[in-house]
Amino acid sequence: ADTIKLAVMEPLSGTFKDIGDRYLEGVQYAAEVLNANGGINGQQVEVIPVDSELKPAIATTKATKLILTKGVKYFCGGTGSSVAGAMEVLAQKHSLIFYTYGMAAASLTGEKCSPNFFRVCANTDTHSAALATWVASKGFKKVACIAQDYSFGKEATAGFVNKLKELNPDAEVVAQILHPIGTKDFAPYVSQIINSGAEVVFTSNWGSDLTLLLKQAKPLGLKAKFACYYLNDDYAITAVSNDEAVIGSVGAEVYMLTIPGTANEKFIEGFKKSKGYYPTWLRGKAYLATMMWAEAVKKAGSVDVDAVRTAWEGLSYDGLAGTWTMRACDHQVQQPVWTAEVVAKNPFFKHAYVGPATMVAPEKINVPCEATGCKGLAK
Amino acid sequence: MMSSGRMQRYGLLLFFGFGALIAMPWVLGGYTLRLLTESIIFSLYAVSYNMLLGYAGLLSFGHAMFFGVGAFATTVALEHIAGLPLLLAVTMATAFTALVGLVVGILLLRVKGTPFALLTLAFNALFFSIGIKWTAVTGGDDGAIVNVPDINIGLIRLNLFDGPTVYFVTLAVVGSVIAFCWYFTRTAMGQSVLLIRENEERMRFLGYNTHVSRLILFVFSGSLAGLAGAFYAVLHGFVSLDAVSIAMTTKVLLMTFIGGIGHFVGPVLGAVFYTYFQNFISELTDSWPLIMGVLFIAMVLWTPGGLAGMIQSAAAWIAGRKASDGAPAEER
Amino acid sequence: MSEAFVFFLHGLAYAGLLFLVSSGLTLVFGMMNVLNFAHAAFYMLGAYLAFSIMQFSGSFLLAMVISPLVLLALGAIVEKFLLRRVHSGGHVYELLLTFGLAYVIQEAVKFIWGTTPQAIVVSGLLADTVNLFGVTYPVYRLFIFGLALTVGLAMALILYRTRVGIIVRAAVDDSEMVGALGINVPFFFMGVYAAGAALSAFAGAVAGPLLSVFPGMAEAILIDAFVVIVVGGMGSLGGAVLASFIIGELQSFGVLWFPKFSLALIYMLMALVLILKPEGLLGEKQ
Amino acid sequence: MILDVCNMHSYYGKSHVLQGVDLALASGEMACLLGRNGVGKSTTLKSIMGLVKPREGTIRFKEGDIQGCQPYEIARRGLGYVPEERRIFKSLTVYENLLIGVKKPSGESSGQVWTVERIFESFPRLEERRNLMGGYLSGGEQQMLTIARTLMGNPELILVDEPTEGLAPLVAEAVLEMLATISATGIAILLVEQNYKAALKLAQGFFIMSKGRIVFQGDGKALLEAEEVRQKYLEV
Amino acid sequence: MAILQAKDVKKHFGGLKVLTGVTFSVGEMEKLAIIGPNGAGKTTLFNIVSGKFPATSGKVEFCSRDVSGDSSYRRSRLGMARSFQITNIFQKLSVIDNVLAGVRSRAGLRHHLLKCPHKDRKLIERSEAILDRVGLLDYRDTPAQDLAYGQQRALELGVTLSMDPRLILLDEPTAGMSRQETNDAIEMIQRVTRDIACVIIEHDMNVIFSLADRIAVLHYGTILACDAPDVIRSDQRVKDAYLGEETQ
Ligand SMILES: Nc1ncnc2c1ncn2[C@@H]1O[C@H](COP(=O)(O)OP(=O)(O)OP(=O)(O)O)[C@@H](O)[C@H]1O
Ligand SMILES: Nc1ncnc2c1ncn2[C@@H]1O[C@H](COP(=O)(O)OP(=O)(O)OP(=O)(O)O)[C@@H](O)[C@H]1O
Ligand SMILES: CC(C)C[C@H](N)C(=O)O
Ligand SMILES: [Mg+2]
Ligand SMILES: [Mg+2]
Repeated sequence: ADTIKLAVMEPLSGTFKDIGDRYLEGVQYAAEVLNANGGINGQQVEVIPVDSELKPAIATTKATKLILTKGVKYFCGGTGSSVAGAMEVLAQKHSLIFYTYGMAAASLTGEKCSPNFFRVCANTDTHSAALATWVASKGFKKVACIAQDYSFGKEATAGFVNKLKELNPDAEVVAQILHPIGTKDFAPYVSQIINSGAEVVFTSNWGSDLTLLLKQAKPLGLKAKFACYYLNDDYAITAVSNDEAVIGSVGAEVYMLTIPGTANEKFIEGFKKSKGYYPTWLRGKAYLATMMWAEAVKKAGSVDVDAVRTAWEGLSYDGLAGTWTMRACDHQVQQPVWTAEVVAKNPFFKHAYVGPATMVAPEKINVPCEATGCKGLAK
Repeated sequence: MMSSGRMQRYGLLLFFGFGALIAMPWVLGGYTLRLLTESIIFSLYAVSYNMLLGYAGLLSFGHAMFFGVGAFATTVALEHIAGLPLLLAVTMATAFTALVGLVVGILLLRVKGTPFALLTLAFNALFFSIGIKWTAVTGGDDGAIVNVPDINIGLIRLNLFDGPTVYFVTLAVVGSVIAFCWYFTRTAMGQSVLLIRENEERMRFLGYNTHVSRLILFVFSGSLAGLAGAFYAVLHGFVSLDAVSIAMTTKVLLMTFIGGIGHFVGPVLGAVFYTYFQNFISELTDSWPLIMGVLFIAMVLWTPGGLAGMIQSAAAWIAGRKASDGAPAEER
Repeated sequence: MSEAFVFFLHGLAYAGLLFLVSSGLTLVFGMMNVLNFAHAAFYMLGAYLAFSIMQFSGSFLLAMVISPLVLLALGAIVEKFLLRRVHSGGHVYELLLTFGLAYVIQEAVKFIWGTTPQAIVVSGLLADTVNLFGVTYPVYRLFIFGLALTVGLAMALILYRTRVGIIVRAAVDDSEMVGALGINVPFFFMGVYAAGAALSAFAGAVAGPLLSVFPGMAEAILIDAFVVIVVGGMGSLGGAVLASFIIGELQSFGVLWFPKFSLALIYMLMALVLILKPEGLLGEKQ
Repeated sequence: MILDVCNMHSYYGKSHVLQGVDLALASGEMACLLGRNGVGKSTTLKSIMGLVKPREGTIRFKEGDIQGCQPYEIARRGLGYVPEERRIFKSLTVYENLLIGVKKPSGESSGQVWTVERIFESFPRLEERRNLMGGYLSGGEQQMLTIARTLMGNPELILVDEPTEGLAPLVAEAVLEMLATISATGIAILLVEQNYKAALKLAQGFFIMSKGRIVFQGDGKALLEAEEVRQKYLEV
Repeated sequence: MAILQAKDVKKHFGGLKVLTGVTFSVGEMEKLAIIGPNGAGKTTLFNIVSGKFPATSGKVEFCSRDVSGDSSYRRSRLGMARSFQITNIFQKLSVIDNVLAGVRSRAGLRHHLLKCPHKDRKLIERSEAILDRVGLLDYRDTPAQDLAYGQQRALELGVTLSMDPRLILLDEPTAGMSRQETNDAIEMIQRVTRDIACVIIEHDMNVIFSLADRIAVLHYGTILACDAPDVIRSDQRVKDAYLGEETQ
């Protein structure tokens, strides 16, 4: 039988190559596992890496080529909301499915929701809500927020602030800072946070904006802990290269190495054996999302896009990070988000890394479908 | 002056070239046709860039600001004005870009040479950061979907989602604008620009207001880039900040240069070559920018005339004589 | 009061970094009239080399010295075998060449070191803090400022107290004539370009511990360096000093006073300078 | 002989401009090279200086072969060049233009070393313009500066190309006198001049060029006597 | 009736007072020569008259119209043309294209977006007529940079004439020419300026005395004397300041 082609749209060259590579590795491992077990409905999965260059026009051009020449119907990607936006247009036009395991902008399943688009990861609302839950549970009173000055950063901050107000009305947001993407010197911002007297700092920063913030804050005398979107990442922690600057801070994500359970242990072992490194951060996310997609295809019993869409809607998948359920009304998966503090000693790395993960249940962080702004998915 | 025999040869060439372009949708596959459509759009973009670089001697590192403005203006116009015909939206976007070009030109043309190059780069960065912040227009980092309406000509409705249709519309509109650009280089205005590059002081003493000439050219070139941007938005049905990024400027620079500055057809060749070649090598290796970079450096070092220059000298070699085209516009 | 002082210090440190980064660019532009687009790539290469040397030897001092020396050699090679060949074609070709070079170096760096961000970790005194008029401040930031001061002074001495400066400026006007006066012009140009590359690498090595070392670092700094030389006046050393200071402080106090516009402030400054004095604060009229 | 040129051939692209120039100059001598426009006088000077590379012939300076050397090497051996177009550095001040020229005397120093002070003594006009950009100087001022700049290098032989072109009569006279004074300090000069009458008063040796060859060679007296040669190659 | 009048023109460069008050006038069809030592400010005066840069104070009137504030392109449209001390032509263009640039400016075809000057017979014919006048018609399609120096100077004059001016300003038109070439140049200038006014800067007395109706001597920033050639030749002040004794 024919193979099922799955195109992975990631930046495989350029500055964000590292992120793209990691996502791709996760998807590739998923295909490996699936194929080793006889494929999906007897069909092998063929992963086609596509270098999106993080440019929508390039991504869609290449995708068009795959659609027109190879008949590819399934696409996934995790980096760059703009790529997702462009892919949505394409998905409509050619009737195909695009799922993401990394693009977090809430609007993608909100105002911009589309029948051909599935999000199999947390969005800015749920991700922020998980961190807000942690902050509220620790009883912090003074909270500062710092984020990149673009839609993602703003959405993340708004989500966090709203959830925190709800969970702990006593908590006060003493500083709410937006800084340009690619800021090099965080000193003035750090001083502002220090002046505000915050006990904890929320940040949705990623890339160099995360590492530089953490790295520069400590020597300037900031004692507060950070509650971060992406600190569960060995990549960020090695870039900071200062364990003291990260220990005690917390990260949140839908998959972590430290999620308890034998399923996860087995997965980590298998992955390590196959690839030679751990399925940290992005790899695990992409793996799980792809496994869930495979479940949907299995359930549909065919590779027909409409059948898979219908099968996926409402599907539950119990991977290794809790139960994930695909909500039919907006195609946003309902899943737990895990939080974990960074600790010095861990079984994985010599440097500091996240400790035991705590689950924040889906019910606690979900945004009801009516509140997302999604006007329905009728084709 | 062209001899009539030569005229005829050119005419024949044009005729067959045009015929070939018309036949393309039946020859090429859907994807290659799409690449061709994109090449045509980028040809205009590169031709407009060459107006600045090749003709006026202005090296700009900020051409993407016009390209982006054109693209986003089209998007905004289509989104906010209900029932706006597509070509009207494109025209409005082009006009708007011209306006932006006027303001930017007044500011930037106060300096020349390298400072000008540098400032255009800084302005490009400025436009980009405005783009990030002005989410209402650009959709910020997420980009914006373009609601491309059908074109109504009497009884016929043209749906631009269809590959051949968008190809023909692009060919008709963008192609004729490119043709107009060619004519422009021979008009009084086009020639004045060329002379100003040669010797500006003398031109002033010959009664030319050189500042105005340069400004007109800058605005003209900018609005053409805007038009290219508008079609780019239409073709993709989606615009992101990419359209105003410095990478987009880099792209036009590479295209124009690889094709050959100073030759009218150079940028067109460059745009077509770049589009297909990049498509080809990016499939072979992830380090394709390395190859592009090395190719580019090699071109700068050994064949500064670009592809057009290479073809020209090859033709001259075959003809066994030096090509000597009477038109001053073609020399560098 | 002490708040303003802290922000002033932040501004100084950043100004120091900006100056270090733009010094090589200013040198090459001021002397050779070549806008060196490869500048930021050299900066990045310098940082990566420093990182590797640190890993190998553990000495930051060594990294700060050797990395610029390597780039000195590389700069000389680039000038001698590439840039010189396109010189006769005019500035457009020089710009294009350095531009292509930047592209290639950028890719080569990714090829060699990968794309994972790396950190240069300093220890001892440099990693410490000091008490300055009642404010506890990281030594490293002051160190950067000190280095910038030193580099600035050294450049001023060489350019204004020796004949080097005028020789190279004259060579930009008419290099053949300078040759006829008994000066080995190609050697001078090579030296200037190499020195520019070395300065960039030095900036990269020094920036390493404060910022991280990653493939995007070149792009991130390029525009800043360009804004500095536009505002200061292209090729003017004094202009670069002044512009670095103004921009550094503006960045810092901008965050304090106009948090909404901190990025726009820089561009507004640039636009203002352009309108009032297109040649830059201390630039010479064209 | 301080300078000995033998059978020098130079080309611009395909055009064969110098067709075997022979020319010799004794130490401390001032000689004048005459001829109509375009016969190759400037090209001769440029070829000696290495600015144009002769394809054939030998050029010896102070008994050393300088044929094929780079201009800067030739200059360092003690040759100075004052170009016809003056080639002042426009963006440098007068003072800086002089500094560029500074060079240690080659070989055994003949007499006094030229310093900025000494230059300003000889050219007070330049002192007045000391801090003005070279590009703003009037034609005459530029001419003075270009000679002064060459002197700063303490050359043993100067090649001077039409120094009086564009100068007011009085100044032209002054410049030529200036050259005579310089020559008196023991510096050899090879002067290209249109106005042979003026040159007659100064120079010891004369060469007349035509179509890339030296067609006459002799002292002032011989030139005055060679009526026919003058008629044919110099006068209207 | 004066076509050009300068009234008390002053020019200071920073502290340097180059022109301290220059007043002169040029009549219709008159040939005025300006002489003076190097650095006297002759070229500066030309620059002010032609509008390259403004005077510090004073007034320039052209055709009874105050043009002090006008830029150079406006003045040239009014009929004032200048040549340059250093040859200033379009080196890479053909000889005819050099002249055509001025001819079409005169015809108002400067920024026209539709008309092609290369196709306009009338303009081409007019350009050819000018080339004929300066003796370059045979070199019609030669690139300017391939011309001999003397021919380039002739082309410089041709370009100046292409605007069909009423007044031309010539800055050292014979500098660097041999006696023979100079004589040819004088003859040509005489021919082409027969019915227009002309101001000429020269150091070559031979040229001055063959061309000028009147001579103005510029010295230390003012006009020292302005009179007929014979008067100037015998003026002791002029001899001391400029000519020396060597006048032919
Ligand atoms: N750079 C050049 N390229 C091509 N030909 C040149 C170049 N320079 C000079 N020539 C030609 O070479 C010949 C000799 O020129 P050269 O300048 O040596 O003459 P000259 O005797 O100095 O004349 P003049 O008295 O006008 O200065 C001339 O015919 C001239 O046109
Ligand atoms: N832009 C300027 N800034 C300062 N000084 C200047 C400027 N332009 C000219 N000068 C000075 O003004 C004086 C007059 O210069 P100008 O060129 O008018 O002289 P000129 O009479 O044409 O001399 P020549 O006969 O040598 O060409 C000179 O001393 C010159 O140094
Ligand atoms: C890789 C991620 C950190 C990127 C981020 N989620 C975005 O949407 O752009
Ligand atoms: Mg000569
Ligand atoms: Mg003058």
